[in-house]
Amino acid sequence: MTAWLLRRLAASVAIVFAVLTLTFVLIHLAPGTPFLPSTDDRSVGPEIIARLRRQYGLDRPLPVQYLKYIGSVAHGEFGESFSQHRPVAQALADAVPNTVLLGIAALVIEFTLGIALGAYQAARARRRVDAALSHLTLFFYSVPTFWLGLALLLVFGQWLRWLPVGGVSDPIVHDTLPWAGRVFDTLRHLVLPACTLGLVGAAGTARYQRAAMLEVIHQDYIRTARAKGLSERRVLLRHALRNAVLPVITLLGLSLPFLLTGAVLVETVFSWPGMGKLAADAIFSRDYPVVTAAAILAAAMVALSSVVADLLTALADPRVRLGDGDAA
Amino acid sequence: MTQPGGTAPLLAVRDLKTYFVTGRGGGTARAVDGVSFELYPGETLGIVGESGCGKTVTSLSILRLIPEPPGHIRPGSYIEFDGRNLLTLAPRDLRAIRGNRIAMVFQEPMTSLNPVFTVGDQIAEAAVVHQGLSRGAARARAIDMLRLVGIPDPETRVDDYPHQLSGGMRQRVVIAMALVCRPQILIADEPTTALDVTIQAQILELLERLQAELGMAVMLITHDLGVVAGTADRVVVMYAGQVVETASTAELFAGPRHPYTEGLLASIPRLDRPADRLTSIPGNVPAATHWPAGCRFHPRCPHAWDKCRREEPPLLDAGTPGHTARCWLVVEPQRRRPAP
Amino acid sequence: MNATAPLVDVRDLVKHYPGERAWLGLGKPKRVVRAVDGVSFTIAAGQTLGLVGESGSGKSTVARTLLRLTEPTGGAALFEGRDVFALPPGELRALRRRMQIVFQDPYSSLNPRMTVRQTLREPLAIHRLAAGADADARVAALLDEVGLDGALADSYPHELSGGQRQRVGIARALSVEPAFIVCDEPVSALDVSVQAQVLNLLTDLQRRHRLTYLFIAHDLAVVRHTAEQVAVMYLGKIVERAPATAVYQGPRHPYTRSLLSAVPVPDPHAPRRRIVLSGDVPSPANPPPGCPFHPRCPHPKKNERCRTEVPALREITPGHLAACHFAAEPM
Amino acid sequence: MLRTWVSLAVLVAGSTGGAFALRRRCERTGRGRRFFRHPTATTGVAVLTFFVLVAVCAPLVAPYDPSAQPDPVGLQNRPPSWLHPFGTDLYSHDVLSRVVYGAQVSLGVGTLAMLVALTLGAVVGAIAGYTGRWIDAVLMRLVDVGIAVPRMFLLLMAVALWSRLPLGTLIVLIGVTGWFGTSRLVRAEVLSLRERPFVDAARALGARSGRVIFGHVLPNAAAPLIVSAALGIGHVMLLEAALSFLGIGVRPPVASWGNMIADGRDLLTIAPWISLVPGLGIAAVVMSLNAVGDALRDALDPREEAT
Repeated sequence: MTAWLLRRLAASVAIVFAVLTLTFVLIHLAPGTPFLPSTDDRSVGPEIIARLRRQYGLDRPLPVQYLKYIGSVAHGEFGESFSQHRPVAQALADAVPNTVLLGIAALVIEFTLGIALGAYQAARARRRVDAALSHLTLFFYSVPTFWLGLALLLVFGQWLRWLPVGGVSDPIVHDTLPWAGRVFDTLRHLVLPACTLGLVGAAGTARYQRAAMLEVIHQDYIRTARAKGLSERRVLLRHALRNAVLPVITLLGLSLPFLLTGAVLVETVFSWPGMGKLAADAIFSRDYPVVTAAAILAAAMVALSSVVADLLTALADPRVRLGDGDAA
Repeated sequence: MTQPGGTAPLLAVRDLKTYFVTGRGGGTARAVDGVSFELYPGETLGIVGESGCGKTVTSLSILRLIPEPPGHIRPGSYIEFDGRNLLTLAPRDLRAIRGNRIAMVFQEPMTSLNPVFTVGDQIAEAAVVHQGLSRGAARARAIDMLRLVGIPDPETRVDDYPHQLSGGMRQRVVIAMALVCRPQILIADEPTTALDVTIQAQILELLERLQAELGMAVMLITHDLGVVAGTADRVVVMYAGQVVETASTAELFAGPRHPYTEGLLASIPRLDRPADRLTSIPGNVPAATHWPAGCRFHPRCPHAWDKCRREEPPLLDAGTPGHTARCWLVVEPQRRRPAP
Repeated sequence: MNATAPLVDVRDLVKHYPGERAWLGLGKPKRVVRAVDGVSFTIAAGQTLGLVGESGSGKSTVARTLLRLTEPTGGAALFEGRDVFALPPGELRALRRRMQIVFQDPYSSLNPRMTVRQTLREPLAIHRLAAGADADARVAALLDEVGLDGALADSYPHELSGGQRQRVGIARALSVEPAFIVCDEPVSALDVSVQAQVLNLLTDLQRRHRLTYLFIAHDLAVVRHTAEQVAVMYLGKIVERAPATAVYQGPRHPYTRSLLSAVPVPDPHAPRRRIVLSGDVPSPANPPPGCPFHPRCPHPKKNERCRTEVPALREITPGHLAACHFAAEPM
Repeated sequence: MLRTWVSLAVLVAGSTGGAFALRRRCERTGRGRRFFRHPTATTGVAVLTFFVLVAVCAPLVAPYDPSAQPDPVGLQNRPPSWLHPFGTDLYSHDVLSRVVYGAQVSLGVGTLAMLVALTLGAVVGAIAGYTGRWIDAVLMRLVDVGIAVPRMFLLLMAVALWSRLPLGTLIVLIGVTGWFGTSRLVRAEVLSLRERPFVDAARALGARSGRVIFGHVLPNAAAPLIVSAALGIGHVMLLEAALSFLGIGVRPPVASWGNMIADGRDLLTIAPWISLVPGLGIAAVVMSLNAVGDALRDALDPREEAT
């Protein structure tokens, strides 16, 4: 088990390394030089460009640049942000906790709501409740995340004025509040973005969970459980759900890329100062170091979370935990 | 029907009809279509037939384990156990019987165990539910059961998961699971089909020993007449959703009266009687949505005549007590054609 | 090739499956699975060898390697005097016309998206045996040969019964007019009544076309009716090989003996001398030392030698080979 | 304006009638029955047909030129009216006309990018699955990397390199970043099909690799591929919309549903229709695609065909 875990971690490191290489290659494949101001910008003279090239080491041979690049990333240095005039690492340090907060809140909604809904639907399969919920999840699965965000913002933020329209905290009063008040303030700001991201994910999870559950319900061991004289409740909650959740746990690892993609949009809609908004804003200022750093960090998060998902699967599934012995 | 030993039946199935609706345009599959038989205390009853004859659906119908929809048991069917009709029992009362007084063993030991629970948990579960056993008692009971079905080292095996056991071991666990509440009836649906020949012999031996020790009635469902010959007291032969012949085992093998039973017996490759060519039944089992009119076996029967195509024979008394056959030959033996 | 040379001559066939390696070949490989471990046999033209064994005995691996559907680890297989294992791809393809296979599961051995006609025309196209109307005539003749209604030619496999599908599988094997057919448990997935039909069909075809069969089964009773020679496999090795009558009447290996006794006899009055083996077949990834059968062996004389020394497959009486230290002694 | 109403009515009637006609025809086969057994399948087909027809007949349906700004001062942010059924936006564009032409862009980008991704994924997956060994290992590690980077960040990185992204490049970029899942799917299918006896039978008959792959393996792997394509188009449309919303996808003046939502973003309180209408359009098309995909999954399930 430990050996397996080490191997999985090594694999994740390899993946992050590969992503680094990919970003490096992309930078050098680009038409023009992304680190430099656009060439059709007449105000920048050639001598400035040459100076910048030297400053960023772009005049050195490629292998040297590559090694330097890897080395600096390994030290947590992603260079200097053009637009914010401070180290990228600092900008990220401010943004990442916000994204993590948003992501965890969304994940909780996605999985608790999704699993509960899917299991409930499967238990009521092909009845009216199931059909109604199927339409609902299909809708939430199909709307653009940012559009849903805008709609929620309009309804709860602008019309009903129940919740704040954006940001991570109230810019005026937050710092004057006591400890509990600050937490409450942040939670109030979190509700809409987390729900937007969570609902879209929950719809997908529910659809998946419903299918997994229906598949499990037709297995022989469910019939065995019924033949033992167990109540339908016990059959569904103990025997079926436990098996049907296994593939959904695996989904957890795979859902993080989608979650981060969604975060870019939701953070933009709700002006939530996280990684996604940072990266999206950086695009317009052609702040390439920021975009690259965000992508690398996102990949690292995905790789790590897939290890966690594997670990959870192993804990929940004895076949994985104890190795797949074909026969004793 | 005369009862062996004059005792009352433990379980009586009367005119059981289980149909499946196969969806728009597909029609209704009459998988079990008017099956009657009884099971007496302490006996082993073999239910024999090929795939699609309705033997598994019959066994699942007894404990109402048919998935509904698409299946449904027709009103008018009657399954008497302990003076009550199992088919009209309230769900709660039915559950009190399932796994407690009537237990089942299924064909695939691989898939009939839940992969995420230990075998100990699964064996004891029925006892926990029906008898309210405590955690410790449940574990002790599971170990006892494992020992009973001949699993070596039960104290450690009790914590194993199904995937850690071999096929034969798994089937032993499934049997232990079924017997944990000491049921009066054990329904074993093809318990050895998925197993190797030498393991099959082990399991049959085990079932035989357990029946002698626990004194339950066993309903052994199988496609293999060889298995029946070695274990059953009486045999019910099924074809196309109906019972076509019932008899004591000795009598069935000595003098089968239905041409299907005869054909089935003749087509078994025999170790003891090598033959150059096997006798076979021509054709295939018809689809359950389209049973032939008249006698359902007539398209494959070497003796069939007009009457067989027109009129469906009832189960006719075939002379000796307890021997019945659904064939017009019983009353018109002169119609039998000599073997070619 | 002289008149007495066998059509098929398998010598010391070995097939080991390496354990899978983890990520990019790093990590420790798992234990090697010795699926087939030194199997030799011959089949004379027009005859049938019955190869019997339980699951995990390696019998299907023998079939697959013999046809080079899986590459063997070692050994040789002479077919009409040429080593199948050493043939370059081009010659191997040509040889495929001469040796064919019928699979166990008639449900998965036919392409679900091809009609019977397409399935049967494909081999004709591969080997350029017939095209157009000619091919259709051949298809009709093949269907007739295996006892299927010509009207079924345009059906898809899911529209056929198990027996009908197996007949299509047999027709496909016959389509290239082979001399040798490997029948890999051809009837074990079929109902009893249909099983007899297919067994009879195989016997008829053998006579009509002078076919040679390697007939694989898990059940000695099925082979009883088809084979002149019988070989019994256990854990990747042949433990007994003899003419059929000798195996049935005087088995020399205790495993063969218990296999024979385990076959249920459809006669309630038959004397029951069931030898029930204890335990399960060990995993081929971890076979026991010495005689592979010793942990389950019911032989009264079983001793230390069985636990340490692998018994060789040796001739006990002319033509009768067994791999047991006590095979020569009466039981 | 009359032309718009008449053509819309014709298209609605045509797509609904077409869907029902298709349903009647298909119900004769088992597969068709399984497809239309889904409660949403008929609606899905009708809605999809409608939007495809709208996209194709855009010049006929749209009442105005989508980029015309007839009165940037007097005709700003007008609510829906008889002359502008979906209102106007900040630049006095007619929202209906833009939605109609936006359908062309959104559906087109979705379909084409999916085709790119599908082709890449199928080829890579088939090669990996069929050849196995180190080629498989290398390709699959590549896919691991591709899956590890959230697609949006990959696209942000790539898009940031171009100051003005041509539509064709956008399509290729979306396709190139979206084939990883497909390749895994195809590889898994190929791996399981490779072990199937009918593939062995073909090899035993002397079929060459090409015949085995194209005649036996891929036709049987097609079903999950078709399903994933149907679901994938919807996914790509959402992605295109997201990129356009962020201002790095389809750039104005070309209308796409995504950049229309972005246009209306700051006017939500005073002119919600600007964002609402294209948003509903995307939701409707993607929902239909998902519904059709679900129905296809059932209809093409080989397990159902055995019975």
